[in-house]
Amino acid sequence: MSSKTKNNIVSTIEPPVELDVAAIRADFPILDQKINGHTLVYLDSAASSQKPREVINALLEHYRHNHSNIHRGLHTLAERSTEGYEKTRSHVAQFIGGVPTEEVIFTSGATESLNLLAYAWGDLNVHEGDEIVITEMEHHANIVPWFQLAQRRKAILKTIPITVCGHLDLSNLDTIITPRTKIVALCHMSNVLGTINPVAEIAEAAHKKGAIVVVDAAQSAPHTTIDVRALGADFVAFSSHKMLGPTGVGVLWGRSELLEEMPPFNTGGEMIREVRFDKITWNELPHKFEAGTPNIAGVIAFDAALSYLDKLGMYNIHHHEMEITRYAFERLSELDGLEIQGPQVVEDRGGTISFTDPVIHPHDISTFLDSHGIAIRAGHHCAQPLMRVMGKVATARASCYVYNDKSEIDALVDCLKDMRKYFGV
Amino acid sequence: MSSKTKNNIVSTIEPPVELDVAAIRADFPILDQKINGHTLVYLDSAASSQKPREVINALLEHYRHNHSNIHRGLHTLAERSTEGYEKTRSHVAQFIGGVPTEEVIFTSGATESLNLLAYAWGDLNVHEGDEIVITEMEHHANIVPWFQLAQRRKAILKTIPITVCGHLDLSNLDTIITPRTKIVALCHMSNVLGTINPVAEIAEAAHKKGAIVVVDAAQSAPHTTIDVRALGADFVAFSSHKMLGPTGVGVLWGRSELLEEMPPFNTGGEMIREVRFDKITWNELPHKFEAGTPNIAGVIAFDAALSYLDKLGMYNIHHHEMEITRYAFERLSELDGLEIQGPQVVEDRGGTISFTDPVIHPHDISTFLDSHGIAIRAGHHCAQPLMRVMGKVATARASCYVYNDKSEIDALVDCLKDMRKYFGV
Amino acid sequence: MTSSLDDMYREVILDHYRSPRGRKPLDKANILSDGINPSCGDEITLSAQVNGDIVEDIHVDCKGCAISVASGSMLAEAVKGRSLDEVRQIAQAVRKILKGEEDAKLPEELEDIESLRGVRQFPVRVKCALLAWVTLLEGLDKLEKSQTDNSDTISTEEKD
Amino acid sequence: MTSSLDDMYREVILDHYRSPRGRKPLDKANILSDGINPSCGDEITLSAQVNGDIVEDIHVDCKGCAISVASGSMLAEAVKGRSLDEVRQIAQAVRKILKGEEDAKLPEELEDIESLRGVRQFPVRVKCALLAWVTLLEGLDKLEKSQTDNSDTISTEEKD
Ligand SMILES: Cc1ncc(COP(=O)(O)O)c(C=O)c1O
Ligand SMILES: Cc1ncc(COP(=O)(O)O)c(C=O)c1O
Repeated sequence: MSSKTKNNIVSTIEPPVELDVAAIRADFPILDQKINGHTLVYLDSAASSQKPREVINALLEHYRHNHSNIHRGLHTLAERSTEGYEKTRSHVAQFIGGVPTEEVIFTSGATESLNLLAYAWGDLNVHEGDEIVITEMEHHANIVPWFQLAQRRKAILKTIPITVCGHLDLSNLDTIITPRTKIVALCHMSNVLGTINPVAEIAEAAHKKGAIVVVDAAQSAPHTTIDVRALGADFVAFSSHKMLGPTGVGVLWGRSELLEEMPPFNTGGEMIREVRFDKITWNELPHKFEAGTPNIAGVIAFDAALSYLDKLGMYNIHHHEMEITRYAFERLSELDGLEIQGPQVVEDRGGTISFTDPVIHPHDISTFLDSHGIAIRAGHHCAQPLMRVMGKVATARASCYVYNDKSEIDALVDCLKDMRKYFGV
Repeated sequence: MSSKTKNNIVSTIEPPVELDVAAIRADFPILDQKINGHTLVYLDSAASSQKPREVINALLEHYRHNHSNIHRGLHTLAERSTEGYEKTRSHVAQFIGGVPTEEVIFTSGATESLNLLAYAWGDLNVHEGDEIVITEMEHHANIVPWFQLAQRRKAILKTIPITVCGHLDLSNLDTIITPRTKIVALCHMSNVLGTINPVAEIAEAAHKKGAIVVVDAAQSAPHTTIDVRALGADFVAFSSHKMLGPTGVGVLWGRSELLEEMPPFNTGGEMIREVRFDKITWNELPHKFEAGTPNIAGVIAFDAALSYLDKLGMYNIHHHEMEITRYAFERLSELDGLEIQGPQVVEDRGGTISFTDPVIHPHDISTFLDSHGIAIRAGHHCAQPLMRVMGKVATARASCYVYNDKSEIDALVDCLKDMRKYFGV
Repeated sequence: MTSSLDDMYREVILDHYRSPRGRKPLDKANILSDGINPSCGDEITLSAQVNGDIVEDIHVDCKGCAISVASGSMLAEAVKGRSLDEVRQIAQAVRKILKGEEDAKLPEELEDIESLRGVRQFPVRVKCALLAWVTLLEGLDKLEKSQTDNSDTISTEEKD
Repeated sequence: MTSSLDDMYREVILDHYRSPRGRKPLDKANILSDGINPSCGDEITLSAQVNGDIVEDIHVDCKGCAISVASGSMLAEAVKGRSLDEVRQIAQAVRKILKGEEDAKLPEELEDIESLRGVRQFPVRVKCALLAWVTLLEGLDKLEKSQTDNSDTISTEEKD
């Protein structure tokens, strides 16, 4: 915990502590296996990360000793489960910069967080002719809910374009964000380009025009220090499964003033104060937005994931990934014609590297690599509009995390060379 | 699997096989512990069930060997995860009576399933002046989404009343369900009264008037054989965590004709076919309704829960619980003035027993029992309107499952007797 | 019998529970406040007759568990005859006690109420113990608001 | 090199991939069908010139992986010069082969296409192999519909 606090405050002056990758790898049981006869090289963490023993054990511990439904129960197991669940909430509140606990809402994932917003804040506040601004580099999760909202409310969906280097082009921001803009929704880090966006700068521009700022932190929360207030965000969404935690758990953080005025989204048990057939009143924050039995075990185990990240230190993690990215850039340049998307300067980006071969299709790259134990992703990465802007049908994407090291980049590059021989193109 | 099929077909003529509770208990690690110095007696399965080793191990196995994001991946781990996830879908399809696989939609729980319906089917089909019929014995999850829908669409929410014995009063069904009725939503089994409702009969009446039938099977799916077609349902919702599976997983089953015509609910990755900034097309069923990264591990482990239930046989489980309920009724009658809610005939109900003491409040009952290791629930059980109809503020609720036996009913009754002495009332 | 159970259900609490004070309905009331505990269904109706600055009589009707009934009963006993300021201070002190703030102080003659401290070991039950006091504080706020509200003094009596 | 990789990327598939057939655009076409594989972004545009009952020429433009390109190339080679009925039968047989139905039969001279069987070991890639054939079947359906549709014969050529 202390390392986290330290990083938040003095991150830019203290030198990073190097991650002990060998020790970390020993905490991830899944990495110790052969795939198609080769040691697994997992370079697909941007899609979903692996889980350390601590997280798996927390799930186990919950189901072996403590499981019960939460909040409503007066018995020991219910108290243990409730306490564990609420402990994670406090931890998340601290992890994202020290916000009030009741501003942290658990969802089933970043996608649901963004949908909740589009329905509950959007339908209340967006009217005919209003504008919603997103960017060209968004994941479908941060496009489709806004597209649908725009359709429902007869609003206009606008986009901030990107430059050829894969940065947001802010030169016309003033004409894109206007007094009619109600929402500016953008990713903190692109899941294709790796770009880290200047959220605070854009937030300032948005707030000047009276818009709220929704930050999709699905790719940044796992890899960098997040301080939601410093980002200037009004709402932030992210997923547990990309940051060492279990699947089926997400977070929506929002400023309580905004959350208070919003109607609930999903409704049912837990989120009510009183139900009559003619009148229903809502529970207080955060429960108003958590209808029904949540992913109790998942939320409880998410705490262990956050502790693991705290222990390593987000600043150190980011630095580690910059180092690997730098090395990957160097080694990938040995492959003639291989094209890397997104910023070429590692300081501007995370460790997610999309690339294309001039001839070999990303699917074939992925299948070939997999036959050598190397897991990467290939396709449109749920960012079809970005693909179209980039003029690509698909890309191959290698993404690294705390358990990856440079030797795995070597394995990747060597295998790509073999691949070219294999396909003879 | 074979036992399941057998039970579905010849359940009413073959005698049930008695459950070997001692062997079953050995499969549930959580039961082997002391609470406040006493062996845990878990009688709160209606809130959430415990998990057998097989389910816990499936989670473990997934995270230790197979985890990856699904559907989009071309590598070995992605294939394993996808295969596991889709295997559960097929299993669910079979478990609920053999429906087409694409009619099974995974959600985060019964609550989300019902919300999905209220938004996606409801907003499309319910118009001003239309009627939505629910019953007086619904859980908030099957009230509030319909209440909200009625508000949004200026529709009318009507209720089927209950009799003093805790059955639905169908005497005026003809005037309650009218040609203006669009939706009849009801629970298959009440989470307070234990009542098993004559869903097929009501469904027939509803269909005659052109309404669709939504069945909340959250309490029945864990305890009885479910054949969604035989129930006459158009949609059915239930939760994994109440039927030996992990938290954060639910099912919505729907007839494909209806699902096809519905717009999606949550939107984002996976559920699209093509995304352009000016036009979006949806993926096919069931993916249209599964936006974003789902609870992969949870869904995969849910398969193990279904297998465990298959192995025991739903018919045998129901019979086991009837036996325990019969015994509980007998023993609880030793307590003067103790009032049991719901049907007194065990054939009409499941093993969920709500009761009140003439003097001691359910909270005090629960706290006292807990101090003796006995976990029951106390409160309104997310059914405040039913409480009001029953004239109760709260009830104590003991609910049994496959791992409970009669000796635990003895423990309960003995402890209730001690309680009366303790409070001296 | 575990000791923590006896910690919560102390003899004085059980005594208040078995014979709650303040159960006589009032003819007139100028504080009227309802409280519910949505998570468990406890309901309380609290009415008080204030004369000048003094709470002359109070009626507490609580449908709830031993803890909420006893807490309401202690409240009835504690506030009768006290000034509005004193009452507010006491209610705030009880709230602090139940939230675990050690420095909260009560008048000596109200040491019965101290016995509610045992409830803190049962986090879910803290709400039960709080209900009466929070409802009282809301009633006091309403009274104050209606008194400072120049436009139209709301007579809470009429609500009956 | 694992054997299953070579199972999928058989020499004949790599050959079609390296030099795909049917890449020459047509001047006229009365079948025009687009297909995409949303899960991975493969895109195909297929146009064919049908004269009477015979597919005289076909153009397959596929942006995709080795499997979808090879599959499209095999398709181009296989259907040219055949009757609409034959073409439909072949496309349906390929679909069956890719779905693992053992009894699906292809004309002997089309045994190249049999090499696609290896793709079945890679479930996610089956869609890639299917894309061209499904797009073709859709095109055939459209053509048939426009022909049986008495009201107004849609000339798919005009779509260009
Ligand atoms: C009858 C009934 N319906 C719906 C629900 C809601 O289920 P969940 O909380 O798992 O979404 C419950 C469980 O509490 C229930 O008992
Ligand atoms: C940038 C970005 N936003 C949103 C999401 C959606 O996250 P999830 O699928 O966990 O809901 C993802 C993950 O795929 C992502 O990379």
